[in-house]
Amino acid sequence: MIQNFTLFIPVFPLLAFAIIVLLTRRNNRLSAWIAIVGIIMALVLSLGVFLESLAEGPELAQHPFYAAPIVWYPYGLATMNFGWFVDPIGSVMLFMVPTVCLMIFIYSVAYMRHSHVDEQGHHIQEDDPRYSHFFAYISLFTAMMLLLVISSSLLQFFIAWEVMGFCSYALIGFWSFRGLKEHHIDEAQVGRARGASIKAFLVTRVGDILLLTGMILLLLVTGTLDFTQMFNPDGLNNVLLADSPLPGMTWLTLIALLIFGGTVGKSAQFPLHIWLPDAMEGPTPVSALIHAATMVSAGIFLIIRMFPLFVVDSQTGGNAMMWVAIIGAFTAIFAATIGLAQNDIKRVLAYSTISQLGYMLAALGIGAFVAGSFHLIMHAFFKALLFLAAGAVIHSVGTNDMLKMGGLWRKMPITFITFMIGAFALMGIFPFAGFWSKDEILLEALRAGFYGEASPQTQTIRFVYICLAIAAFLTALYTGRQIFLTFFGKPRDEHAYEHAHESPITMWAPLAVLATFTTFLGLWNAPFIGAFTHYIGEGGLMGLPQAFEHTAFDQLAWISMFLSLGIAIGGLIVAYLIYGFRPVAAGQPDPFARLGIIYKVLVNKYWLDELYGYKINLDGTVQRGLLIRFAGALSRGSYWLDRKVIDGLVNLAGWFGRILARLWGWFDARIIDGIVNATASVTGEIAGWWRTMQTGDVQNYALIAAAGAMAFAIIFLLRSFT
Amino acid sequence: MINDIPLVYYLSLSAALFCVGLFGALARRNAIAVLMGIELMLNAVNINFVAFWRYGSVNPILNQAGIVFALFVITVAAAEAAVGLALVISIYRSRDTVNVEEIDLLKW
Amino acid sequence: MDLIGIISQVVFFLVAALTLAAAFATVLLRNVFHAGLALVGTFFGVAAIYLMLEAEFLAIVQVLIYIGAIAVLILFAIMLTRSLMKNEDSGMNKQWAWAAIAISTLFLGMFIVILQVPWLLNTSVIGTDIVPFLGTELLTTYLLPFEIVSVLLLATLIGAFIIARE
Amino acid sequence: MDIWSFITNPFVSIYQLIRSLLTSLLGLIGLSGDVASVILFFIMGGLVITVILLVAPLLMMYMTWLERKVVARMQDRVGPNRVGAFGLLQPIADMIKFLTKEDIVPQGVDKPVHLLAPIVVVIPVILSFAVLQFGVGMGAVDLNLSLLFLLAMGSVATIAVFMAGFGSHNKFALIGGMRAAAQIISYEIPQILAVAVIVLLAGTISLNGVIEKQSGLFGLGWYILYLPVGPIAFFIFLLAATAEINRVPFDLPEAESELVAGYHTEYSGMKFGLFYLAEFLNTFIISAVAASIFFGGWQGPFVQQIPALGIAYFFGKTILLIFIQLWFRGTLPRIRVDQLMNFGWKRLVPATLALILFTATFLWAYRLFNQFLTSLGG
Repeated sequence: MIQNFTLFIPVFPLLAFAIIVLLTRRNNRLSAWIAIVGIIMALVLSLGVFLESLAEGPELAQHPFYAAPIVWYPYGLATMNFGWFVDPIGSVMLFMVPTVCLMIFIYSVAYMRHSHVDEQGHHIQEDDPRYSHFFAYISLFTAMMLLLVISSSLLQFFIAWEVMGFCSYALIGFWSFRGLKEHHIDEAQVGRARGASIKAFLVTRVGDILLLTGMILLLLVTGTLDFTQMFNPDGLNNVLLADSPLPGMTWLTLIALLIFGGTVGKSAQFPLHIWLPDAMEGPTPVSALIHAATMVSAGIFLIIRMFPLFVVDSQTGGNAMMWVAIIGAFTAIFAATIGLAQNDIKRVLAYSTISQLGYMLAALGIGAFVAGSFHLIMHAFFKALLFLAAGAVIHSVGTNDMLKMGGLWRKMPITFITFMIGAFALMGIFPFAGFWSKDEILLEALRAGFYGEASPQTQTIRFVYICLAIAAFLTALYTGRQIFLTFFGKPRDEHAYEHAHESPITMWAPLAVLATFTTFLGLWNAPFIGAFTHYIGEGGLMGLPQAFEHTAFDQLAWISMFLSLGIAIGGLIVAYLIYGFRPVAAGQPDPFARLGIIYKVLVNKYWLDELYGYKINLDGTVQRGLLIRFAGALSRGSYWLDRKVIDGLVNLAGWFGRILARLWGWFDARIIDGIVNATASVTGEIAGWWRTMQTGDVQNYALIAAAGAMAFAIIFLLRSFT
Repeated sequence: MINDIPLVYYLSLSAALFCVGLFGALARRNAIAVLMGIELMLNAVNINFVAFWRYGSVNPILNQAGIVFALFVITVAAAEAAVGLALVISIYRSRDTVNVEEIDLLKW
Repeated sequence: MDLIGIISQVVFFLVAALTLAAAFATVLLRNVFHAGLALVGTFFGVAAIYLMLEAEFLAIVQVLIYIGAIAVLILFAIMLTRSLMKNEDSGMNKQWAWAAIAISTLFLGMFIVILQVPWLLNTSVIGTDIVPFLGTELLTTYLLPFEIVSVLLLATLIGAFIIARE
Repeated sequence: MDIWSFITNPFVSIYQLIRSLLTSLLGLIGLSGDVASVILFFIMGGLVITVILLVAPLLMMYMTWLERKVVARMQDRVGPNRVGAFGLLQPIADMIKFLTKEDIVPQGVDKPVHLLAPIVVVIPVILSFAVLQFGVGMGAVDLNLSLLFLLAMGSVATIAVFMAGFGSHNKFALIGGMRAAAQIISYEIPQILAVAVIVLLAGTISLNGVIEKQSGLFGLGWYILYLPVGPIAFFIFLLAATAEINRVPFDLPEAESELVAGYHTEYSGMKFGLFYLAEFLNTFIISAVAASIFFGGWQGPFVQQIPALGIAYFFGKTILLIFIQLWFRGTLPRIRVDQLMNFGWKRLVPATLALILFTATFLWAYRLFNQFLTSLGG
């Protein structure tokens, strides 16, 4: 029966947001507590729903917890309703999102206290000046993510999606306030934060407009946005198969691609990935919350939610899924290459996030629904762990630059161990979470591309597999580089090293919890257990009754497992050879730089920012990309044309009109007015004569009225007598 | 009783009363007398309402619209008398007359 | 026609004649105070007509409000404007003859209409106390007019007070 | 018709006896049907009217005696004691005096109005007697609107006061008449509203209905005992009614010290006697009405068994209330005109309105509560 309270899950964080903003803004501790209590209550309720749906088992996929009791507004014959829709993957999201969020909230309590040295040389712990705001924002953010997970219709989904977009904007630019100068955040950082938040907002907007277009088309074609009505294979999908205005494309393909456009923006896929690395300007918990665990997951979750559309599309000859796979695979390898050349500890993680999201999309694109979903969940845990651990490092060292770190494992062992667990999971080392999920994706691609029946998609899937394999190697490589640069070798910046210390318990306890999850949760879908596959895959999806195939634990699985483990360890060994065997000394350039032009390309991220985005420089200035500058020039040209040529024509017309009006004015004053005045004076004469009728005597008027009645009486009499 | 007196009697009486009242309203010189004529007219109308209620409605018990109307007319007549007489007294105080023919400020 | 019928008709004609006579007196009497008293007589006659129409409640309300309140008000006003009444030469204004002509034609027209229209009649016996039904109807079907009339009365009270205050 | 009912309910029994006698008599001379019933109606009606016309002056005469005696006692005097025992024949002597006095019509009066006024003042009073319930089944007419009728008759008296005041062409009379009119109109409102409270409680406008509703508590379920509404309504009714009939302390229209005798200054002889009659009968009527609607009228213990007791109860209560009014007269000073108007419009009217609101709300809540209890039970 807990499912009937599903709609209350987002209410608690939302309430926390409202209370903090309206009432307790001035009390930092209380605000933090309210936010944490809100997320705990949401977590309890979510876990109830999760357990209840676990009890339902795979049947839940065809008969999800669904109700849309709140009528928002009617349109046509239908109504737009608010409600909930919980199917197996949704319930797992309900488990993942509040758990990770709770960890991040607890972590933030200490993280948002900055330590700095004042003039007297004392270490001072001080709350961030907008400490309460921070908790309000992340509460709203969490509420919206939960609302998105339980949405019963695409419109509700979109509302939550957009509010999340706003929250990410507010949180990325959290430090973009002038007043923060006295709190030892330099001007460059303020400028960078401001630029990054605007950039994130604008770039994701591109994807959101595509999604909105897709939604509108979907509503136009099918007449509904409600998931239960949409995933009715007999009715709506047939409508969707009609030809769209674009040649050679059905409505289904068009809409699926537009929706995928929303995912590209939100989940930072090529070519709209450019916002995510810059978004690292926000506080680290924000990075963990938004850019690893939840918001970018929302993009993947959108594809998962709309997956029936994609599958039906691919079954009827459309190629939307192929594009998903290609974009995903390309992004996976592309982001991984950039990640190799980054020196900012958080940016490396950001590119790894992009790369891993590409993994998920590639998996979904080749039809490996369960593997993709599983990787989504696992990735959320270990990427949150990595971000939080990196945040702990930054918090204690006071810089983001890996080249200024080194040998930190002695100073902060707990952080080191948890970071290692996360890194191993990311690389895909046995037995951590990432190993199981990544291996499964590779296995599915391998099986479908090289051992399955030949199909039009086979070439694509082979390309995907090769990309993903290379990306796996690169992932191990840059993660290894990160570990060696950060934790091993000799300290390259003695001052920072001296300053470094282990984090307080409120910061490392969440790390420990997440590390535990990262270590053991992968077993959930280990090939010899397969509980996750059973729960998610066996029931299929609503509207797609056929089960997703259970990956057989056969010879090929062993081969793939060793292959992927080999690739990962290979990448790690290469990283050791470059960075671990002979540690980088202070002031020495990155050995990778010897590759010359390739390194330059990677450091500059293929100059994509300069091409069509915004480049945010270290000093906080923002540099517009080529395409944008071109567009600016174009609009300036149009402006000139408008002012000089068109306005000139208009002015000419106006001058001509003025001359004409003067003529008319004379005509009006002399002739027309003359006629009017003549009429008026004649009327005045007549009226002066007639006005004697106005006796001012009420009874006289009444008598005339009575005479009128009398006249009627006479008419009536005459009529009745004749 | 009802059987023995036709509706036409009441209607004729009402018409006569109305005309007498109208004459009073049109021909009297005293403003108060004019008001009295108006009251007569209202009474005539009320007789019509009640007569039609009694003779005209299918179920005089459940459908008492005629009586209700007459009640409202009486109420409005009371209001009208109060305001009208207040006006007359006010005019009398300011102009020292209640002769309608002398109250003609609206004259051309 | 039976005895009760004859008596009813006689009573009706008596009441009607008295009512009309009082009405004429109201309109024609030169002394306004006498006219006012004749008006009271007319009101009584109308109340009797209501009784004959089996509208007892209305008859009593007629007495209570028309005689007890409106007629008293009129007499009051006559008293307050008394001094000029004494040397009034004629009660009628200049247009009285025209009015008489118009009105008699009007009456003739109405009378012919009354006689010509084939009225649908329902002379069923009521035989029950209708006041409870009236009360129910006033506060259900006619609730809105009832409230509006109440507001009207309040407005009148205030308005009359303000007009006559100086 | 047995002897027991004849003893316990004598007047009604006599009425029925006469009626049946007449019916059989008419049957004997061969009349039947409509003609017989019409004749019977007229004869019985005439009989009842005669009785009322006889009873009313008698009541008035002995009320004058009572007043003189009571006020004399209050003023430490003896009162009439020469004509008959305790002066009991004094009223008869007074009546003879009135009847034999010269009928003066002063010069310059508006003659028809002057002559009609005393008649008009008496008619509504006598009419009011028609609906009073003197005992069990002892009312001339059991009108279903009798309370309203009584109020309407009370308001007609104003016209007569006007006629008297205006027809006399006398300044005192005119001022008295205007005062009376203003006073009656003002105090009519709280009076009607106070009665409306009882109508709300009883759910009927019939006087007999109101009396029968008070049969609870062994014949003592009087509305005055309905706390707190009953006593307040009674108090307001008594004040307003006293003002309505121009009695002390509200006797401004005939204030001897200011206006000689108010609107009946110019009257003498039997015409004055009629004004006097109307005033005393009005006192009786409002006392009777108050007794009926607040003190249960003829209700009392054992009335069901012995209906004749009802008459005693009714007159007992009425005379008690009359005594209260005489007590007012003996003890209270007259109030000023502005005080009178202020008190009426600014105190009594709002108070009664509030009372009605309270009563209606309470009844509504009570009904809801009853429904709630019923729904619990069923």
